Amino acid sequence: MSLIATFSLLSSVVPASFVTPHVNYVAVLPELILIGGALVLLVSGQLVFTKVPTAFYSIGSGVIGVAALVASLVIWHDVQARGPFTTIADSVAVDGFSIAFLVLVSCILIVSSAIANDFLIREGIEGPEYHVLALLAGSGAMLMASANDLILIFVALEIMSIPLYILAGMDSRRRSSGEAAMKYFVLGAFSSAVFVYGIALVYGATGSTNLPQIASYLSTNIVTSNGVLLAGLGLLLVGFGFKVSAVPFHMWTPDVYQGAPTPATGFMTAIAKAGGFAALLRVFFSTFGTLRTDWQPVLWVMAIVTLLLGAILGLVQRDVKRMLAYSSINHAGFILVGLAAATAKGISGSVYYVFVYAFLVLGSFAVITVVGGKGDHDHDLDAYRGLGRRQPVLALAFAVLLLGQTGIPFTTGFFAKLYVISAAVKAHSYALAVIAMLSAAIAAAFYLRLVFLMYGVRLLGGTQSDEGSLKLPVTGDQGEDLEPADAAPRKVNLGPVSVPGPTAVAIFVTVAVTVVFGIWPAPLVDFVKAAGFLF
Amino acid sequence: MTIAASWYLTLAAVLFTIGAIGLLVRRNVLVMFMCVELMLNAANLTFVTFARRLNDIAGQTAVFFVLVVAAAEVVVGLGIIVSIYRRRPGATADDVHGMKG
Amino acid sequence: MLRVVYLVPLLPLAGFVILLFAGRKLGNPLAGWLATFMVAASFVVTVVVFAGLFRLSPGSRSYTQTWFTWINAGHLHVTMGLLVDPLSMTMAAFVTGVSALIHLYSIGYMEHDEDFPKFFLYLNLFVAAMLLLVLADNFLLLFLGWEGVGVCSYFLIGFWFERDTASSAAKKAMIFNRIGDAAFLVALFLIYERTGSLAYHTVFANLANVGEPSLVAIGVLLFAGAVGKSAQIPLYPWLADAMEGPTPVSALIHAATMVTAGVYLMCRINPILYRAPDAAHVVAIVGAATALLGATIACAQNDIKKILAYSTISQLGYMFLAAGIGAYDAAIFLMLTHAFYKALLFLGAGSVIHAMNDDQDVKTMGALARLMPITAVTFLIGWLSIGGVPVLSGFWSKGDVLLNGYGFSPALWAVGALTAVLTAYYLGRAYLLVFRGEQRWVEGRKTADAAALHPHDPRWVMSLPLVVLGALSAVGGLINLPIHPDLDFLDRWLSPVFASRLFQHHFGLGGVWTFALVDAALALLGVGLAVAVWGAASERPAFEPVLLQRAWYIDWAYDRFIARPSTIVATETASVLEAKGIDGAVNGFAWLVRSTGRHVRKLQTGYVRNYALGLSAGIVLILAYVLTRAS
Amino acid sequence: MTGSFPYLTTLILVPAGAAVVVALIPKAQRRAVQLVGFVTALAVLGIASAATVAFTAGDGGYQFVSTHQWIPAFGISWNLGMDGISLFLVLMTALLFPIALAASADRAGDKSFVAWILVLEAGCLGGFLAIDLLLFFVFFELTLVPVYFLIAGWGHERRGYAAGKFFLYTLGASAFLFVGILALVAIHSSQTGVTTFDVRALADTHLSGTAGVLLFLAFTAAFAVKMPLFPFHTWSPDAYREAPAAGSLLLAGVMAKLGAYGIIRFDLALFPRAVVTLAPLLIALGVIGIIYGAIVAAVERDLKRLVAYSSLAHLGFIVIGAFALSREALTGAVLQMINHGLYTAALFILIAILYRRLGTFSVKEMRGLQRRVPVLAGVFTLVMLASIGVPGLNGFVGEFLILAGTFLTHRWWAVVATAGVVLAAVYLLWAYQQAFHGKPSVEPGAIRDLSWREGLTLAPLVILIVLLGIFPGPLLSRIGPSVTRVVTHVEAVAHQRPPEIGSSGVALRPGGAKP
Repeated sequence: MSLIATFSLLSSVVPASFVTPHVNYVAVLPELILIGGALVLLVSGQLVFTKVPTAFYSIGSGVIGVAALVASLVIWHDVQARGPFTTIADSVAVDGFSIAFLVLVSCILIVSSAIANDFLIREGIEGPEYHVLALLAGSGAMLMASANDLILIFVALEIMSIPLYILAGMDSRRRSSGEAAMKYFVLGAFSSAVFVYGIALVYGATGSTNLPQIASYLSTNIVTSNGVLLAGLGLLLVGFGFKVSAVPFHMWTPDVYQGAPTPATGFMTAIAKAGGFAALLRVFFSTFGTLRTDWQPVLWVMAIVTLLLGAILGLVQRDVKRMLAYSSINHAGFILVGLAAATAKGISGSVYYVFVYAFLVLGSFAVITVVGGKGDHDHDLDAYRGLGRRQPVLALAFAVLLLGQTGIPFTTGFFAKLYVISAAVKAHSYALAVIAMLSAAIAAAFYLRLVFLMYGVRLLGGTQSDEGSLKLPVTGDQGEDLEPADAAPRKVNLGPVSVPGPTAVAIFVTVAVTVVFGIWPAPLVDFVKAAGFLF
Repeated sequence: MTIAASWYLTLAAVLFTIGAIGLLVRRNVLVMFMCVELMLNAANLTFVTFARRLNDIAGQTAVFFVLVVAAAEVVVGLGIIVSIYRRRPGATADDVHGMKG
Repeated sequence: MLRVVYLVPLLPLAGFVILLFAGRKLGNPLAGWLATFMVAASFVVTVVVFAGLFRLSPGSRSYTQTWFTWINAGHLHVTMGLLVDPLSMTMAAFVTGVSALIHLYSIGYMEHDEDFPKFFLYLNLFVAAMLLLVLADNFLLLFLGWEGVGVCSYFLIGFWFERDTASSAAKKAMIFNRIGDAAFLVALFLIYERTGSLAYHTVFANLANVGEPSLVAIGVLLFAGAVGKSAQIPLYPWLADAMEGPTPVSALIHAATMVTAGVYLMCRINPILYRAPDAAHVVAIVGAATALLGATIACAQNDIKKILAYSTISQLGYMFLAAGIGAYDAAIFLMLTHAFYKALLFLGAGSVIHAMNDDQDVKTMGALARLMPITAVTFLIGWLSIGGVPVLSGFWSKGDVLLNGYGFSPALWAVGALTAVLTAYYLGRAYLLVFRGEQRWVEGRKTADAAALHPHDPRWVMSLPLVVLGALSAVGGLINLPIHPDLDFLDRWLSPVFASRLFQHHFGLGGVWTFALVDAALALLGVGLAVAVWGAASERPAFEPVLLQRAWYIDWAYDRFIARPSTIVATETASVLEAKGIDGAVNGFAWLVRSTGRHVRKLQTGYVRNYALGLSAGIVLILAYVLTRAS
Repeated sequence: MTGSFPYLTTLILVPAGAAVVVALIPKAQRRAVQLVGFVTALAVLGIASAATVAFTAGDGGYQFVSTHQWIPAFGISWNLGMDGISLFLVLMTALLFPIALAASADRAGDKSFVAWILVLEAGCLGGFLAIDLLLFFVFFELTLVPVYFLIAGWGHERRGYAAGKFFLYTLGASAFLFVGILALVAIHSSQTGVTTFDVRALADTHLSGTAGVLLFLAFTAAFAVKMPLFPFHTWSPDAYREAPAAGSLLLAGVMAKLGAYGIIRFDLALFPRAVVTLAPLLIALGVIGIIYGAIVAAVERDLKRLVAYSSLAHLGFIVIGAFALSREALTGAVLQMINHGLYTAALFILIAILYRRLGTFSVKEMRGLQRRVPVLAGVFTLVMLASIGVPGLNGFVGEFLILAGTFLTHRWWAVVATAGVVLAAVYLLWAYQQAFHGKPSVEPGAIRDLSWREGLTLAPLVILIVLLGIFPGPLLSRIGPSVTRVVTHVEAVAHQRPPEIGSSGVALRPGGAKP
């Protein structure tokens, strides 16, 4: 019986015997750890009178992340042994799928806490707030992955989003940060209102908000007037589409990515994609799978426009954060391709993609954070001129991450694309597959532009002794397709940039994941296949 | 005499649409935010109606969750709005379009 | 004795390799002597093999020496191997012989040239290639030699590459030849497709089951190749320009040997022509036409080498005429004698040019006879011989052609006869203008050094070849005297190869004698005409119409209607189709994507309401879709 | 061949490993970098030669096959094999890389340059050796990256544009290949229930006419761009022009072959019926490419671009050879890949040398060089003649086989293509005349003739150019059997009758090498 039904006991039964649903605390341990940890961090600072160094909070959140990771792995092992189960009156599903995302979210938290630490120190932002919000958002994402009830999904979605709103506005010194927060918030609220209305309609049509119950209802009886149901489903799609920034619900993405503090952007991208897609995949594939024929075309179209728009608009950006925002839209399109296939393979493909992309994007934004410099300003393409010579290792790392996003072999990106595209092909949607790959080729253009700026452009007095280089200091720039106004190099720091230790480690980790699983993807593939099973 | 559920549903739909349109046409951030609230409540009304028609309490309880979440949103939203107002008083949503393209 | 044949091409090749690596060290004149020695040695070997072949019975005079498999793919199996038979050995003998003499001559002629070793390097390579050409036992190897000589002629025409005229002439020669070669290749494909082989023996053995149309095609295509190599209509213009090369080159390559390769090819494929009379007729007619055309042009040229060049073209036409009507031995006979007297004439011209300090205009020479007696006499023999004056070699060879020509069709005979008269005439003109009359090289030339000229006969290395060739031109006819069945050695020697000839025409001795008299009359007519017109005067505009001076404006036409238009086409293709069309499409696509981006990004206004609007639009779309699905 | 020395795997791993090593060497140690790079390249050449020696002639099948699971979940495996078709491509690749390093002496110390070259070598060898479709694709794609960095990092003025154009064009085209591969595998697994990317298994897939044609087009799109085939060639003049010497050399010499090889190895093996259906189209494109490339080259004044267009023409020959579906033509095509690699590499090296002397690629700014640098001019002439296709040099044999074979099946196209022989002479002789003939523009002693180092770099190529013109036998006898396999496979599946050779009804069915 559903979570809400349990509460209904309040009203229906005489108050003598108050039955609360049984809660398997172990099953929700990761969420609890995050929430609890967040609260601890929040108060810990106030308990001591001396000023607590930022590093303390960072380490704290890192440790909490690790704890959550461990807990998740424990449950993973448990599930592998005993099979999936649900708890808290069916409202939380504990299956490979959800736990996979618990693991992912924990990893994201750990990595991003390291990156955030250096950022906060550099920008002199004190207090635990950043980390607390991040942890809470993380818990929200985890809940979205494991929620088994539309209402719970909604709550989780809010738990995830609200901290993100704030994170976007964290950097009070930059006007754009506040603007980002405002836009994100207003539109977010709008979309969640739509989402709730969608839930209501679905509830009306199926008589329940519990996913398995809805599924069984749909499988047993034919909905005579499915208008309401489909409308509800459509509105749910709107809500999810907004979170994962699928076209046409993407419009907030570039502004928020650009405005938000850079590490927050990276975190936001990874976490929102994880949570959003987790719920999206579960709801649409497992719950409404029977309505496949109804929603598949929508997702098909959505995927195509998302792919193309992301790629094409990314092409004309000068602000790197904005560029990656559009690239993330393009990637969202790829993940939708997996879902549009609506097969088990497609789902695990999407999951694999989310995993891979989370690391790619975290790493990329970590690099952007350090290149951005104090004040988080230098995000123009020109800031990357000759980085290959100024900061060889950093540039190489960035290049690897970008090539990973391009989908070059021996990076995780390649197999992510392989996975979803082969699913699409198996589902006979060849056109979608081709368009997707072509969009990847278009997107490659702007990844390459960055790579070229880092390696191809020769600054005046370039060291290389080769034909033409000294004659033409900064020629061969691929910027020719940008509006002339921007053509002239801007005032950016062309000196060396400082790469703090923790960030360096974080970047290294993401690059390592990208390359190692790129060369030897089998383990990750198996992990995800195991996660492919939904309750 | 009783009123058919469809009336409530229609009303809710209308309210929802009004809210949506309001969000689109108004420039004052606060008013826009109210419109969102309106939409949420339209959703609530729908919940209640369906709960009534299905004779299932669950829908009604769902409303509480929505209200709670809405409250939380208000808190955060106001915070954000205030921070913007602090920067420039009397700002409308349209004054904030530094980032585009 | 036959086994040593591999030395024939390998000796010059060895010379080439040595000069390639040690040429500069050997220097001048050692390099020249080495090269000459190699060719001479090759000549000796040839003679030995020749003798060996001679000792065999006529029926069994064919020996194939296979070296190794060259190409082996699918069903195609081509070997590197030499074929020793009367025809190939005859060719080899005169090629090596004449080459040796010309090598010797060049030692003197090129002595002041800074690239002396390189010259002999090329010459040796040429001889090697030429020998491969004539000795090959299959069409592909023949083609190798064929191209080899072509390349060498490219090098040697452009030997003085600092002159733009020379390098252009070289390029022109190469390209005209390539045109012929393309046809040659297609012929090879056809042969392979029809007979499954490229080796002479197999091909000729399988001819029986090849349809006549194919055979005609093969014959014509091969002839097209020959047309390029042997400068026949329409591919002859390159030969006149080829005179940019050093004179020994003109003598060796562009008179005696390479240009006759086409004739050799026609003779070699006589079994094919036998089965494809139409093709043979084409050969004969084109040959006759070229003979006449060349002769007419030669009448009005002033550059002594140009005169000889057009004369060569004309004589080659004669040979094709002979080959086309199936008188292969006549063709070969003419080829031999022509090699003698044309080489002689060129070398003579060479020493004149030397004496005249590299001036080639016959109008500014004259009265050289007493200053350069040896040259004058030998040149005179050359003239009379080519003119067909009894009893010199030309008389017999040309007579043989005309005789057969008449037997085939009087019309061809008429053309041949007219050509014969002209030949005697224009070379007479040349001789008289150069060696007789009053000397015009002081006032005739503007250059200051003219007065300082002291024309004299060259040193022995140059005059010896003149004398030898002179002698050969004089008595060369002896090898094939039609007057008595036992005296036509060449015919009988070659008969095993030419077993299959179109027709065997037998005039009685009386007929032969009548023709001999007519030929003599024609020759003397030409000579007389020359003396009458040019004996005294050096300017007779009436006899030098512009039309002929400009060679019937054919070069001009080539340039006007082929060269220039194709240049324009190429330029347009590159600048329009390639740049704007194909590459334009590629860049256009990129541009399209980008400009799409530029326009679409305008939707991203930065106003929250517009974003909300976009969101709502999405909602509306989805709901609209739902309506279509809703039942 | 299991149990024997794992030639193929080492061929790929050695350069890959060396690349990592080079990347780890400190920047300052230029000598060390140079040494490691060059020695590795030579070592690879050694291994390749050893494999060539160990290769069993007369066996048309894959040899030294080595198979290891890579991603079992997808049925993707590290599956390498070598047959007569890939054998000499591998050898040529192994030969060209040390030469490329030697030819770019001034760069051989830049560690990133050397590292990228080695990565590229691994990629190319992998491409030629992979008999697992996805593995092939992986290498096929992988090669883009090093080339991109080579052009972008060490290229000429417009390198950014050229590199980007090259990368994106190829990437876009391989999108189709990617989807095609996956589709083929999907179809195969739906028929057999086995998901594998092994070419040998996939060859048995039953494809409907349309499916076959579509997949064929998808595959061929990628290969056509890579080669390049008219009209997908316009990236190549830019890329060849802007790339550093080694880059152009390897692009034209090796990577172009990846495309042609893909056609022969995969198109013919996997889609015989589609091949038979569409052969006329492809042959037409090839022939157009021959003529078109020659025409454009005839008015091109930039030597590097000129070679690019001549490559277009030469690859046109290879394409028609591949699609003529006769043993002669296909053998010729494979042989021509090697030949083209050799003389194009030589040409690019010579052009680079001229550039080092004169600082220009434009023939307009060269004059009478033959007087000043006779040896260089001589070598240039030889290479030029080889590329014109003069018999006795390597260019001829392949070209002749291709044309003769094509004549058997597509007579008139072969005839038109033969005209290309004439045109080739036109543009190359023109360029040569411009640059080397005429009155010298530079004073004596102003520019050096070939140095010993340069001479040694060119020597192997020149020797092979001459040698393969006279003794192509050893190659043909190894290429033959594999070619026969391919052609018979096509004929069997597509119910094609082999071309009739010799109107005399004599049975003419020996394939490849004679016993």
